[in-house]
Amino acid sequence: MATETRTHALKAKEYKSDIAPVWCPGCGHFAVLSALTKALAYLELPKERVALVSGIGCSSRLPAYLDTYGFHGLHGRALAVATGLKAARPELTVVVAGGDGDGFSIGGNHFLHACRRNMDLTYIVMDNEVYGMTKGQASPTTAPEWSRSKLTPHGPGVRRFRPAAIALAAGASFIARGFAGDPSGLTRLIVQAIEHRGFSFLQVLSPCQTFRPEQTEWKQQVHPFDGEPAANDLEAAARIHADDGMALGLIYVEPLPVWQPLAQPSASLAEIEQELSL
Amino acid sequence: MATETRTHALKAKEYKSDIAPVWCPGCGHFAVLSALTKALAYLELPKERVALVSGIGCSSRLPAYLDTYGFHGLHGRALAVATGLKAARPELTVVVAGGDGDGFSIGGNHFLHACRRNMDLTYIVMDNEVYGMTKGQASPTTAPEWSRSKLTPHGPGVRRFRPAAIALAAGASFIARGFAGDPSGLTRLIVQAIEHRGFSFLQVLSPCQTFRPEQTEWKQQVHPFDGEPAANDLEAAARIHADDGMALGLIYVEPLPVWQPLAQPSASLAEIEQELSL
Amino acid sequence: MPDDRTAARSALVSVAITGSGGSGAVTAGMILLEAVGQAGWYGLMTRSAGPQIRGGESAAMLRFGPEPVDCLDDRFDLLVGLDWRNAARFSDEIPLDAASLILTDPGAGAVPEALLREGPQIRALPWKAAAEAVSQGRLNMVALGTLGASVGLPLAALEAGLKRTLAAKGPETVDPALHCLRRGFDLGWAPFATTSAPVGGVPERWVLSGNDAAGLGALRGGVRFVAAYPITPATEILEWLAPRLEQLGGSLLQAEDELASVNMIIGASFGGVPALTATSGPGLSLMMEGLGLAVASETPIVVVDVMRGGPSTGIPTKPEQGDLDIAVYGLHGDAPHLVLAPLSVRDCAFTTQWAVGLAEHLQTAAIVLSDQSLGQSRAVTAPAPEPTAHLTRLRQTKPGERYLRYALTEYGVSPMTEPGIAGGMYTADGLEHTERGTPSSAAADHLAQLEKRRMKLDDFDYGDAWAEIRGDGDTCLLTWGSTAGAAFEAAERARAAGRPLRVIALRLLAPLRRRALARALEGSRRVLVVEQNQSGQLFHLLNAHRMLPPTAGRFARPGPLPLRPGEILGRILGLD
Amino acid sequence: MPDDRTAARSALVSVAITGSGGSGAVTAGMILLEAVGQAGWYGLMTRSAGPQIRGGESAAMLRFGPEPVDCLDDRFDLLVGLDWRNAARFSDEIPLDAASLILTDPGAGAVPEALLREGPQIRALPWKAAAEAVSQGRLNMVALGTLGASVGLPLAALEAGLKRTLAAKGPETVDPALHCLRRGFDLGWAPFATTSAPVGGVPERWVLSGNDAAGLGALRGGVRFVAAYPITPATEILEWLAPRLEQLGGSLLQAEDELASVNMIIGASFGGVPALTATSGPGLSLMMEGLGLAVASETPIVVVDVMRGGPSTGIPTKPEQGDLDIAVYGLHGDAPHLVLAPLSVRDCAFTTQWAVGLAEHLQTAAIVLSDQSLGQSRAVTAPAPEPTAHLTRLRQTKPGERYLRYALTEYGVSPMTEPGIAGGMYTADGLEHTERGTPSSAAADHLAQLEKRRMKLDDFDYGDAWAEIRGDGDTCLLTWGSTAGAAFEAAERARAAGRPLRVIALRLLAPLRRRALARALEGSRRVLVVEQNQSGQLFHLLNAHRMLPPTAGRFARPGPLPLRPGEILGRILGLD
Ligand SMILES: Cc1ncc(C[n+]2csc(CCOP(=O)(O)OP(=O)(O)O)c2C)c(N)n1
Ligand SMILES: Cc1ncc(C[n+]2csc(CCOP(=O)(O)OP(=O)(O)O)c2C)c(N)n1
Ligand code: SF4
Ligand code: SF4
Ligand SMILES: [Mg+2]
Ligand SMILES: [Mg+2]
Repeated sequence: MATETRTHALKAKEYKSDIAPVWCPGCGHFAVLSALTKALAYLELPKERVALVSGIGCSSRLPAYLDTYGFHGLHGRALAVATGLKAARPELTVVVAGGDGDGFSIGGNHFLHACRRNMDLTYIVMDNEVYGMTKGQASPTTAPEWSRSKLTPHGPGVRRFRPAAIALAAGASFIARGFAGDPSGLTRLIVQAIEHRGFSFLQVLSPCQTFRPEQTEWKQQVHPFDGEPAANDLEAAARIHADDGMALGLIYVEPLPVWQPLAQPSASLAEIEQELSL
Repeated sequence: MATETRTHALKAKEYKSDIAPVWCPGCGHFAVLSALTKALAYLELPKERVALVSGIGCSSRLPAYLDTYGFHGLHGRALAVATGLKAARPELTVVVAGGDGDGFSIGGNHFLHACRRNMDLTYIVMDNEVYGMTKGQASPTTAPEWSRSKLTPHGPGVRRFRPAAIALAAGASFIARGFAGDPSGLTRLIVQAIEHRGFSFLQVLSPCQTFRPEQTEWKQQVHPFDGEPAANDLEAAARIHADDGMALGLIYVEPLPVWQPLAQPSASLAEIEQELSL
Repeated sequence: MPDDRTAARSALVSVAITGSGGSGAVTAGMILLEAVGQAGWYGLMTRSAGPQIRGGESAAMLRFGPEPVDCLDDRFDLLVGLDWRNAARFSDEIPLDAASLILTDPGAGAVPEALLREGPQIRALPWKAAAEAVSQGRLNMVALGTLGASVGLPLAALEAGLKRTLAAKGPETVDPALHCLRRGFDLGWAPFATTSAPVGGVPERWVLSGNDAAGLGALRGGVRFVAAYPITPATEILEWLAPRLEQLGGSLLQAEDELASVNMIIGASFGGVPALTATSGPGLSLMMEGLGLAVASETPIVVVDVMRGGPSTGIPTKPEQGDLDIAVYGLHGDAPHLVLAPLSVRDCAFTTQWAVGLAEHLQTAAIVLSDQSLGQSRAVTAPAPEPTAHLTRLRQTKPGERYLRYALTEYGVSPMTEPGIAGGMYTADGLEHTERGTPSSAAADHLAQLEKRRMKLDDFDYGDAWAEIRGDGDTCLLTWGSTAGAAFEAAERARAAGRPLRVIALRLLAPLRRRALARALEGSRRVLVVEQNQSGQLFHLLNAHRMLPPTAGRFARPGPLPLRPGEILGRILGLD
Repeated sequence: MPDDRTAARSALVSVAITGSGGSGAVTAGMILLEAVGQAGWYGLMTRSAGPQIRGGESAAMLRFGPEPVDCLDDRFDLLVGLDWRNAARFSDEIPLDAASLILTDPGAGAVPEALLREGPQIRALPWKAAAEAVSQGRLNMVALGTLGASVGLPLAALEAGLKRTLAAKGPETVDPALHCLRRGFDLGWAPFATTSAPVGGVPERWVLSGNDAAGLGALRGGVRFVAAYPITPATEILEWLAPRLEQLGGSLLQAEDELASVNMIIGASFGGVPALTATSGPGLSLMMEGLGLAVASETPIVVVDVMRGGPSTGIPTKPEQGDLDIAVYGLHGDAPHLVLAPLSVRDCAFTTQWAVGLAEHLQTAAIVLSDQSLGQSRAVTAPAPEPTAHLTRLRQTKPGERYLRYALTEYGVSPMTEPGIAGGMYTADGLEHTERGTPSSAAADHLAQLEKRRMKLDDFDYGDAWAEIRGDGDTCLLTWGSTAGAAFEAAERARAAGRPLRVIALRLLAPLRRRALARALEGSRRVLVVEQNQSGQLFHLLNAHRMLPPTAGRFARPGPLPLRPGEILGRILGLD
């Protein structure tokens, strides 16, 4: 009988389920899974009060690998599921996870509106600049000249989607970038993101071994952000403008109004029915 | 027989169809229609080479009121229809028109990606900070405290969508703001937007007499943008940051790479079939 | 809901009020309907308008009297013309005949030809003058007074209706309106006052639209979270619910689009809170992927589709029963789910509540097919009844050692945990999965889960509410949703004319109840399937499952005009 | 496409190759298939893999010989195990019996129990040693050599197949592979070499997947614009088309989502350019609103749905015919359109081309229901035929004084202008409209336009291609899409066993051809509807239109396993 999971603080690996990931050997997503369990352990969150919501993609497979509640929904719609869940159950810790295709291509509209709404959700995008699960097409964050997908044989030819810039313009109140190759930095950012009250957006550079093997070079290219996190959007804009896309750390955090339903129990159903009566 | 429309330069009103708008008396959208016909006349565009594409909403009714080609499609999908049309027929002048609900709520994802793709389209959003056609709900540009919709009796409670900031972050290469109450300024902006090569985004403050009667005050609140249009995105960001939402004029224009299909006729169908053969 | 109506509908009166934008035709209609309720009668009001958002012509069409009213009549007794600008556009909707009477002020100009074709009488009344005699007086209120008197409504009922309707506008509006009303009343006489006041005091009456009623059904069913995107003609469900959900500790979230709204309610329901959204055809189309997810992940949700004219954007302000196909068949893969349709304005409450209960209990998606003619009509009715069975979610609050979210149980329903319950952790999935929820492409898992999802719906005992059945005889009308009102009345008329007739109005459209329907059809020699669409969607659905006798015929006619009892009666009489 | 096949399928061989990630099982299968083509034979190859994106086990399953092959057999003659890690998961997909032979290297470890149940023979071969003897040698190539010899393929054909398949990898790869191939060939003998080389030289053979073929059909039909969003198992259509569209002066645009892609092709088609998209179930669900717009605005578009296991995300890599319902009925309102299904890998070309022609000619939306088992299988076939009628858009290039875009013509199709044509300006609309295209909610306009859109599809003469009909007799199999191959073969076997059998495989699923089907069914006493889904979607569809005799039965079985001829034969034999 497992009706109480928490008589002692849990170890990180106790947040893992016993299901073996389908990920390719060397995939960056393993590190995200592991950092997430460490963050949950650090925060001493009871497993049953955490819900991981995702879309579809290699990255979106994550929820089943955790021994928390999870929802592996539709491609692009994770933020919507999470929004409904959080609105209905504000006391839960709701973490949303997915890929760059899931979040920035098909899910772009929900990303915009989730940033604006600024509900207390944590959104982790495992960005590998590619659609892994469908075998290697360009995503919005792919460089315009990357020509290894047969769908876009000359490269997508479109400027890259800038997740941090969009999140800022849309109204996110916490913006950070982590790297799968920096597990302790990543764990720290996830902790901060969960602790932040409001919509926390965390982009994680998470290499795709199979379709973007050149991303092993990211190890050499990442570097910490200069200076302190911005505390207002003007500063944040400047930081993001100077950003080469490889800087790691907390970019911006600001306490902004958080949307939450205004439940004001003030009537019974019978009273409501009475209004209909003449 | 009307196989040639252009033996002489057309007058603005010749671009109008004979269909009477369904708009309420005093609706701002009338001014947009009229400015658009003036811009087309000024540019001496043959009617048959112009296509107006829209979604659904009061504003989106516009195409039928012009005597050009038009497509009155689905709520939120105007940019997608226009993108396909322009990709297939690059020589046409394709103008997209719609409302703030159509473009920024349900159509938000296409807005993001159309900005990024930077195709040579002109996008006019008639922003009245409300859903007119469905009788007065909050749109993304509605102030958080506007509480006159029964759907959001305490106001939407969410920070306003900032169209110019999003367009900039997403990669639009032309951003401007006009006002229905300033017809000649608006005409000039439409001309510039159509002339610009790339994705031109033009937000038009277009009051809704019926559901936002207080917008008649906009006349007193608008004012020109200070200084020259920004020519790069850093400057543009600064202008937009300083913006009170009521400044009119061209905000930003920069020549950026325009996405267009790479048609390179180089084989016949028979040759392609030959590849399948052993 | 036993059938205790008499066959005589002659005590009902049909009136219409038309006028151009701002003339107040609809306001007059609303007050009249309230007055009908005050008098203890029943009534129904639908409205129609031109394409303009504001300032266009509009019409209020009412039918009322001492018996329940679930459809408009074939003709109108009275037409009140406040003015005649563009009123011709309503000529299809307001059929008049030689027994009809048009009331108007001569100053309003000539009555349009289109309305005069069948030779109605015209009676001129000095409304304009009467209104001008009152400071801030309005012609529509004078006309309303005359109209009220003509149909035999007590002045007190009219006054009470006026006060209730205009209360929010304050005495500056109410007082002159009352003056006008009385002046108009005094101009009246009572040619149609065949109706009589209820005996033994005024019984409890509700005034509500089908959209209000659907909202009530949602609340009664336990819905405490709604996410939605506005769309005509469903928006009023949301407007009605927003403040009331809050009063009950729930909430409504205006979503960025319908993809978001359907997925939001899935999230809320996963969180243990019964959840619903409302939309119309275009929005429903966008929700199909989400509905499939609810089915596969066994997350209860309800979508109320207030149908309008289709296809595509279609005719947003007019009714049509064109979404049965998409509701039943519009999910990819084999995705069994529930489809229900309310049979009247009042029944929107019952059916929506039942849908919530069934979706919760069977852990699946339910689609409720209301339509514009129910949703945007207002009715004066007796209080709405509730389903007898109290259906709720089968919850697992004390999961054992190894909780199996998708366990293969005897009836196919697996007890469900929710976040917060220790030991009940699982990942809901739209991928095919094992009993535990782990993705699987194994044939055995797929077959087992497909069968579970089919069985739990097919084998459930839905009781009697699957249909409303009235009458007997070897001729049978089979219908669904809003068309039921007109079908019932056609049958009453046929019976009154000595021709026994049975009506089966389906409330549950998926899964269809094979045995119950066969029983209900027993002994019927002629079956006619009646519905308001082009292709005969119910007719084909029933044939698909071989539930109709081979000789069954169909009477399918698209919108935008409502199906009227006389039209259906004509088909019945033509059956031999 | 006349039926010139012999009933004897005994000359066909079935082989499977399995191995864990990186072992090269699929590469060996691809080469084998090419070699089959080089030898002038026909062949089919399907593949299967575990859930991993990379590094998981995989299997190539082939069947080939001197006759056309449109389905896998019930059993396999040969199984080549490159290694056995996780190979047990394929035991359902690779049925073996006592007559089957497993070839393996003893070093690969023990053959999994699950594969040995029916007692196949095992033959040990020293592949590992042979591979190690070649510098850069690979075991899969050695095994391929042995396999090729065992089935009687000439070494030259194998070598040519290898060179064609590996050419892009350069001589560093090709040379050692050739060495290994020859060594393996020398280890072989010919237990299954019953097949013989074609007489009179090698005929023209194509090697292509169903997805390639669909791409070809699109190009042949005139498609010059494609917008799409990747999804398994449809992506290869797009990958095949992207470079080739460009070569023909057209283009492919990777859209941000499926809502965009369907609306983009609507835009392109409005611009006069035939346009198409490809997707699978979840994407199709998202396109339903766009499909309705194409229908209502009469803008030709084609959507190829490569079906996978459903519902919801389902089983993305496996076949199922579960999307017939959504394809036929999934649009809101009454929205008549076209639904077609290819009957074989090769037929993907014909059917897609026909769909494009019909959509263009009838100005509507066409959905083509391919599936994973067609799309991702590769076949060696004769060149694909084309539809006889050349169907194109009825264009109006010289519009008169007052052009009516939606004119009510005799056949319902109205000549269409396009931007650039002076005097032909109009606004396409998804709102109900007049002949001119102006929005209208008038009953007369709605009825006229609904009827026009119905009539132009229902009354069109579709010729003979609506179905493939083979055989005769009073028992009839009715099937559709990819299941046709197995049904045809089941019928051949039944006939060979002295039991005449008719097969009707439907290519056109909407609108159904009532009269032609009735003719084709004439004289059949027993009808069995065969399809690969849970609920019997075709069975219900045909019943819906009363096109089946009341005694017709169904054999509906979901995926993920393919329907096999023997399974169908069993049902036929059980019919009496
Ligand atoms: C509606 C819909 N469209 C397309 C797909 C196919 N699909 C599955 S995952 C995916 C992209 C995944 O890319 P990303 O989100 O970047 O995740 P990654 O696999 O790279 O981690 C796509 C296009 C789908 N499942 N559903
Ligand atoms: C899929 C879908 N959802 C909802 C609607 C209903 N709808 C029609 S117009 C509209 C909003 C219009 O607002 P906006 O775009 O700002 O235009 P305005 O009327 O204010 O000019 C909505 C929600 C629809 N037609 N289709
Ligand atoms: S394909 Fe790429 S993203 Fe997907 S599991 Fe493999 S390495 Fe990771
Ligand atoms: S409702 Fe508002 S936006 Fe619509 S036509 Fe009227 S004034 Fe214009
Ligand atoms: Mg990715
Ligand atoms: Mg608006």
